[in-house]
Amino acid sequence: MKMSILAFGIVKEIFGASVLDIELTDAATVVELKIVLEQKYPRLKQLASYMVAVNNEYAGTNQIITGKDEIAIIPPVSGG
Amino acid sequence: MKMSILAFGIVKEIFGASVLDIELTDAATVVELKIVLEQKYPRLKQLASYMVAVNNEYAGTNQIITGKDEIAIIPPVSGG
Amino acid sequence: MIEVKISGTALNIQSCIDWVMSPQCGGIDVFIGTVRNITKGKTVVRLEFEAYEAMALNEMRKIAEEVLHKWPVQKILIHHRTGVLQTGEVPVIIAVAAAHRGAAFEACRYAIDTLKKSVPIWKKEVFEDGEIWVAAHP
Amino acid sequence: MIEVKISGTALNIQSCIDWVMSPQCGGIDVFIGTVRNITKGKTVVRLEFEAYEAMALNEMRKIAEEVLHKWPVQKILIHHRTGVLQTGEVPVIIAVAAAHRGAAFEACRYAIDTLKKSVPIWKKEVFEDGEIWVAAHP
Repeated sequence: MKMSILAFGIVKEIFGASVLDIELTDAATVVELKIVLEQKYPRLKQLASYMVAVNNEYAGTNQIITGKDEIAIIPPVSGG
Repeated sequence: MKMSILAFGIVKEIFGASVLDIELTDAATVVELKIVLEQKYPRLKQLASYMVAVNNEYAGTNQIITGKDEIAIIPPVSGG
Repeated sequence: MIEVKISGTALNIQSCIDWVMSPQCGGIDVFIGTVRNITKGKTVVRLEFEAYEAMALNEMRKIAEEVLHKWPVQKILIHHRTGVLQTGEVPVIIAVAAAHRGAAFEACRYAIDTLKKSVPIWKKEVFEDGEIWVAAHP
Repeated sequence: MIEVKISGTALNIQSCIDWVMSPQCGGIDVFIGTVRNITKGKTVVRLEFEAYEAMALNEMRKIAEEVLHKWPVQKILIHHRTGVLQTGEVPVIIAVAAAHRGAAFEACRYAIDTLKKSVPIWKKEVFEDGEIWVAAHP
């Protein structure tokens, strides 16, 4: 399935864009998405950590992603 | 010695005045002042507590009072 | 830096905050006391605050100095009202600025807790059917 | 009651405090973040804040709901800035009103601590000789 991944903060710089279009196997899990992204963008692995948000909620690694979901990559937050 | 004692809060009501003029033996201590006051104004003993201030500082019970000191009776504070 | 004040007229929250703000500080904690309309189930008509002003300023300054000694705090301001206050009005403002927020929170909490114990200011609560000097009796 | 907001323009401290004030509350604690001019010894030229806005509002609302659940608090407001901020400007305001001050202090502290951990907002520090996304790297 074709997914549009939202990027914020340093991840926007790593992707070189605020939205990344990628091809993902149907019903992929969050961890599978991370593997795909880290292969294409190894700099992700240098981050202190990063989370995946599915539909505005932090997602667990085994959560399944569907084509309708809004997916975002959340590098370490630093608000306040 | 003649002393003018400043009164605040409920003590003003007990004394019926914001300044009380009393006669005190020379070099009386704080505790002696309290005894004199409590004899004249037994309602002082019904307070949760009260302190004596000498020259804008809380005074210990054995502190000696001189004629030049500014003396105030401090009932339980309730600012804030 | 320290600022303490006792005022017979309304306290200005914004100017208190402006005073503590500084480019060295990342965190400001502000405590604002307000007059509640109900105390122990009874409707408060108004409050009256009275201060032994010279000594109260003295004790407020002591608290501020203690705060600067105990915590890495740049600025502390303590303002207290006197006179007649209506529901919703502000008897006290304490503002603390520090490089890091932990110190600001702890110092501000310490300052209001200590003020309520040691600063010679008295509050009379006036109800529809009477009045009481708060904390006077056991 | 809860109010959360993300704003591209300057936050208004006084109106935040006005919003939390209520005649039922005796104590208000307010945390105000400010942009420091120095971080780790380097001069900060400006900060840039970016938010994943829908999710950030979501997480801010969760914090506020948790606060109302955990403490006897009447009102909590969380406002956060985005965009470019200069030294001295205010990225965040959290205001908490409660009948008693202990709850206000604890809840306010909890809210800012949790915001810094969970709300998807990112801060870029811009120095004279470079820039850094805060906390991005170990």
